[in-house]
Amino acid sequence: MRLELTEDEETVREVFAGFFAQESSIEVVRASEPVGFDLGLWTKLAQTGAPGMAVSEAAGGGGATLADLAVVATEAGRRLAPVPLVEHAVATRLVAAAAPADSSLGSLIAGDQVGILALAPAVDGVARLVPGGSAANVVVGLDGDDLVIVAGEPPAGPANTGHAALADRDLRAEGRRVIGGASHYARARAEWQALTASALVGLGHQALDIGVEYVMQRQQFDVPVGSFQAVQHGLATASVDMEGAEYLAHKAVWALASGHADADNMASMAFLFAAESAQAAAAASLQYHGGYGYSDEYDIQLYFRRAKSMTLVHGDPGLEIRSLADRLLGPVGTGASA
Amino acid sequence: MRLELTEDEETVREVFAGFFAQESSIEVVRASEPVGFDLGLWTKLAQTGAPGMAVSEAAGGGGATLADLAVVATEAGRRLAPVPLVEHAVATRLVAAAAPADSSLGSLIAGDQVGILALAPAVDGVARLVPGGSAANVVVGLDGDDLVIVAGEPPAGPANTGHAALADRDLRAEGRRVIGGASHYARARAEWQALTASALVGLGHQALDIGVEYVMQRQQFDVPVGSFQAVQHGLATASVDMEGAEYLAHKAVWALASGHADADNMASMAFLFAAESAQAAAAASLQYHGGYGYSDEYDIQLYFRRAKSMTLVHGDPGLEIRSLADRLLGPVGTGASA
Amino acid sequence: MDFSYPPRAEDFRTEVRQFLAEHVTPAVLEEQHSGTVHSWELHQKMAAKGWLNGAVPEELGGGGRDALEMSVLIEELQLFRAPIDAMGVVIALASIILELGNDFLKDEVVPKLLRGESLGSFGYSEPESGSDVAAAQTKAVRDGDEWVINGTKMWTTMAHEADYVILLTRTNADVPKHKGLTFFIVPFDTPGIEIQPVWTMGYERSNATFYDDVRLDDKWRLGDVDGGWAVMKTALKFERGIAGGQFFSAPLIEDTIAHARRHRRPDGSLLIDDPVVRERLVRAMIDLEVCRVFAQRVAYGAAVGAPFGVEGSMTKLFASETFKKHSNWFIDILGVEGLLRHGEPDAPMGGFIEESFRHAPVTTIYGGTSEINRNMVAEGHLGLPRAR
Amino acid sequence: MDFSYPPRAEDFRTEVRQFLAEHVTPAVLEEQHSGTVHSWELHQKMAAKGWLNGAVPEELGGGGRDALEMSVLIEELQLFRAPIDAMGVVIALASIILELGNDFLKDEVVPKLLRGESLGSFGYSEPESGSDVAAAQTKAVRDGDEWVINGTKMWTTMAHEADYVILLTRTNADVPKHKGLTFFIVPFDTPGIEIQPVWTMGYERSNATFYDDVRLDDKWRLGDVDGGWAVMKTALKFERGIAGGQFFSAPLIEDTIAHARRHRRPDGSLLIDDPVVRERLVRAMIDLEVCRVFAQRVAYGAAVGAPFGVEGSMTKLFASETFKKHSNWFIDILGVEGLLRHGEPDAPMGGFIEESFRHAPVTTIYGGTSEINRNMVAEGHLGLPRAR
Repeated sequence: MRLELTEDEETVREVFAGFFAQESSIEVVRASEPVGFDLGLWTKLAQTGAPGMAVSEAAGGGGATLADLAVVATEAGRRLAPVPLVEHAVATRLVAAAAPADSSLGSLIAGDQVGILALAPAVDGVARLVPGGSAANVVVGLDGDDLVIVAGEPPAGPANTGHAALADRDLRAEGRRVIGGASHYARARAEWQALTASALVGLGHQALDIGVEYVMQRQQFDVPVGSFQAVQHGLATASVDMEGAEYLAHKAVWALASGHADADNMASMAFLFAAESAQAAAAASLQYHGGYGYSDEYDIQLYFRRAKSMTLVHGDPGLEIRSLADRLLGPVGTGASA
Repeated sequence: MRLELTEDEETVREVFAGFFAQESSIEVVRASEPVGFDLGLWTKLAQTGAPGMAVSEAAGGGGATLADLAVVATEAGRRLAPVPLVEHAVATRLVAAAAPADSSLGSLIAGDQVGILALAPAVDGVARLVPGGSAANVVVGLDGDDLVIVAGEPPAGPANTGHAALADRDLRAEGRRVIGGASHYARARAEWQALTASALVGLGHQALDIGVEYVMQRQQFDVPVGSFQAVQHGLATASVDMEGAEYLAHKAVWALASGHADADNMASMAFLFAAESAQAAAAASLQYHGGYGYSDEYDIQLYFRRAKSMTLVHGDPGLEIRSLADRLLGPVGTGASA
Repeated sequence: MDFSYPPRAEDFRTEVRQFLAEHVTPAVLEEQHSGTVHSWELHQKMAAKGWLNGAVPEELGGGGRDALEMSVLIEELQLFRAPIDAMGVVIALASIILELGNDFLKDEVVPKLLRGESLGSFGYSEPESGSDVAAAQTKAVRDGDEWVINGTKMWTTMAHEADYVILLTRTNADVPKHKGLTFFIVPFDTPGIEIQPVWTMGYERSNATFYDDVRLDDKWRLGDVDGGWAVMKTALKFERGIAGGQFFSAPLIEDTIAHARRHRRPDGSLLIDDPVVRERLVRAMIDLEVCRVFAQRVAYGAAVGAPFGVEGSMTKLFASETFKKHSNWFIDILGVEGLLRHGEPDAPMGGFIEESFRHAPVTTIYGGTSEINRNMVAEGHLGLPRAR
Repeated sequence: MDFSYPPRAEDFRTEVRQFLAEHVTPAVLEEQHSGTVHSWELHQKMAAKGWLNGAVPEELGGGGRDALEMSVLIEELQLFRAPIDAMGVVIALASIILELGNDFLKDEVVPKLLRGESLGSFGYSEPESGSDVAAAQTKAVRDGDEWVINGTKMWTTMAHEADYVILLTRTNADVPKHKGLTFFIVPFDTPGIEIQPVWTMGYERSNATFYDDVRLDDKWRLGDVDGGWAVMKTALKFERGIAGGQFFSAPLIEDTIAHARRHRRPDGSLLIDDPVVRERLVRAMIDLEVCRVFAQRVAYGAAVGAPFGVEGSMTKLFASETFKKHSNWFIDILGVEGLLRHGEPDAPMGGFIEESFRHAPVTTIYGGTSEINRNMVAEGHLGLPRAR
């Protein structure tokens, strides 16, 4: 048991905390709107090795662990980095595992191409509103029983709540290769959930930090807003949830990395809990900003919007709860026999 | 439009506020445990005319309105009166409407017998855990398509959360009469919901009054507990909900009395909202009592327990929400055509 | 109790509905997406109907629509998704001036407002004072018959379309803060005023307004010198009758149901048949019913001249908090398509639910935050001591 | 991070499970319904296994079970629904004495506690001081080598079965309240002590204890005169390792699922197939998973000797608040039968869910209310100023 970062992870954290603070400043984040993708940031990130860091060295990757990657995802989430890092890393690991000989792998590992994972199976060959879809050249997704990979120029995506780089992607485009089946896909999806939970943990913590800083500096009735107990309790409640979300995300990553039998459920739980907690943290922090929280000028609204879009790219959370219920309780209609 | 009590209603309110404060003191309430029924209190209540007050004068009743009755129910709820007043009044109105010639009507109106309504249809002729079941001589309920009335000695009931006078009742006992059908029953059930909402309004308001009094008197950290903003906001939130519950209950009573097309839904809504709000009010008030709230010696725990039992005698609120959804949205499977 | 509306109000409701069905056109609705939540066309048509004038109490020279009728108007406007904020400010401003203003202000300002020619703007908040409104620092200094005003106001929404702002200023810094305030009605065309847009998460435009040696004749003063706090109380009283927002959830629920009846889940089932979705819809419909009785109670209180209490705080608190909750529930139900904004062809219900999600957070902030309203309920309704 | 337990802890878990499966008999469970949440039989068997002694840190002379093993023990006890409170007090009390006590207390009291012969009781709260524990007024006045104690303590749970109480007294009224406190270990058989039962909504018995000219030799003093606040901090540190309650929701969820698999709704459908019920079960299972990582983190922090922070407050706050929420959800799902109490033949799952509903409210109060814990998180974790 070890419930703290290893020295190596701590080093990764420091490096990428610095990287994203510098390169994904709030000005960069704002400048990326409404597209939700900053190619310059991506290029710099590729230079750090992050896109392929969690692919084995044997396959040409950085040989880092999933936990290292989660640490990077958290720092990216903290700075709302307008790059589909989690999607890319998960897709790249998937290709490395399912089709190590695929021609795309090298450029994905290097970050020369942006790859993403379609989170829902395609309908009539089209994957709908894929996160990173308006940024990626390579898409991995499920079309029927086939796990396929396709390449192509990213289309422009629709305007949306959190300026996410969403777009529909055609999984039957020319050059498509079948690289595996549903089991690889399920694993990649679970990794996406756990890593997105990590990113939401970064987002939620930062939203609270922003809120705490604001309420300490803002004076009303001749005292800091942060000295009002109602404000304190609202922030405290949110921060306890974020703390739980953080450790649950770590546990999901550990479960996936160590082959825990329950890892997929853990990833689902971590995602659902982090999503709700980060949204609530951002909403509380926004509320305690008063009117300024609602103004474009202040940053907290960016966190509020992205918390929602990072959640909804996965679909209605109610459907994930339903799916989790089937796994934890058995499908409907099997109750009496279970 | 008139959103205040009439002078007559105000008089009724004052009279019964006084009556229950006097006759259903907290000592009386406690002494009625665990049976949940005080025959002495019932006898005194019968002398006021309350049991038959809302039956027309033509039928031998007091000729009061449903709104008058609701006012009385609120005052009874405020003092946790251990008598099945709402159940009796609803059952008596039902008999008067469906079978004015029934031999039981006179004694029900006079309160010489205690009558109740089984809230769920009987299964194999038995109505399960009927509120007032361990107190009543007369039970009205639905057995198949038949609305039936039976008389009999009340059995002892099971020990339960809120010391409610619950018991199973046999609707096929000797002497049973069929007095109507499902439509009479539905109306009576809606009246029960609206009047129980009124009773829960009294309960919730009093729970808050008890809480406010406690936190003003109780000092911690050299100030009244009630001067802490977190406590203030918890009580304020609960009191806003109670205020809404109060007017929604009034509206449901008005809708039933005035034959509003939506009256049944209104009664269901009023019941659900009052139940949740009263439970939350009692829970908040208990919490701000600290350890004393949990001790038998203080009264707030009585309110906490009874708020739950007044709700659950109607069954899982989730089922009522489901039924309301069918009425408001159309049954499942009819969505596309509606 | 009797929750029915008097025949006059019901007749008025019918009239309003007919009018709105005709005049709240797709173009009027589309116009809101500019960020300026106002339609001059609709506003002037309503003025022509006498409805702005109607909102002003008869004894103040208004058209004598009572509070119930006005609540009907506000309710129907919200159900039709028409803009209401600018109209609300006009009515409040006219009423305040008619009750407390001098003859000059009554003659000069009120007719323009009520004829639908001019809009107003609230100048209470400042960069450093929001909830603590009495801490206003915008200075007004007397200079003969004139006042010289310097300072900055925040959240002067509609200023860029309006002719007047009702300005809270500090005229005495040597007394407790509530006792050194004075109000002015300031025409925006007075030299020295600058208006800068403040854009918001809801894509609505508000403004910051800057006052740099703005010189104003004393006739523009509203109420006594240093008597601003009394004016503020009157202002709050008039907001009671016309405050909107109680029915924000109504069109949201309506749209969600309409979408759920048509939209199928990946497994082919209709959204409306999902029991979890149904539960949330029912809970929202109950909350809306509570908003309805709260709003009706406020209107009734105003109609019978009941003393001004905390009903307005309760109504606003409940309606805005539940609206925020509902908007969060319902955008989730839409899944990833819920993120799509107005203008995107696949946006469910034209993006209205998504817009509600972005708009809802401000409703628990503006016009008194939920925290301030809970303070008011704790003090004014429960009799608890002032927390600070 | 690595969430796996070391082999020693896993082996211990296996041993504990085997033991509990054998010894947490129906009779032991039934015994709790007396209101005294304790089983002497089970307690002494655990003492015989060396587990009480094991909980005491090795450097203090204990059996050297580490914090992870103790957390495993506490977790398993809760999953088996065994009583844990009295055991927790014994371990905390022994540890405090071993760290701060004199030789007399170490020799006289600790062995009896750890052999399972004696129980202890916390004497912190008073009628007028609960959350504000430093406001204790029970007076201890020096008289030669003795102290004379007068006052009243509340919530001295287990006092009627215990031999000792750790008593917080005021020895100096002329200094700030935190600086005039002194602790004593008081044997309950000292003349002048009266114990009165305090019954609760959960049907658990607590006690009020009254101290009337209780004379005590100075050797019973724990820590310095007027140094009570430092002792209190040590006491809190030892509660960190053994505090229970993190898994209250586990048996509740287990029972609800078991009931839902068997129980049919009036329409014939199984409760477990109701999507709304399923959603709540899943949400509760997620919350429980969060409780698990919180608890594990507290145990890990204790095991590696991390500085004592607010993790304990967070864990307790989250676990108790979610337990209260879950118990309210799940009693509702049972419908009217959910009201039936233990002992009634038709009570679902022997009435356990109903009991949880009545018990849950105290868990957000005792051992630091949710309000106090939110204060601690706001100050200690977020760095916000003291609200008062």
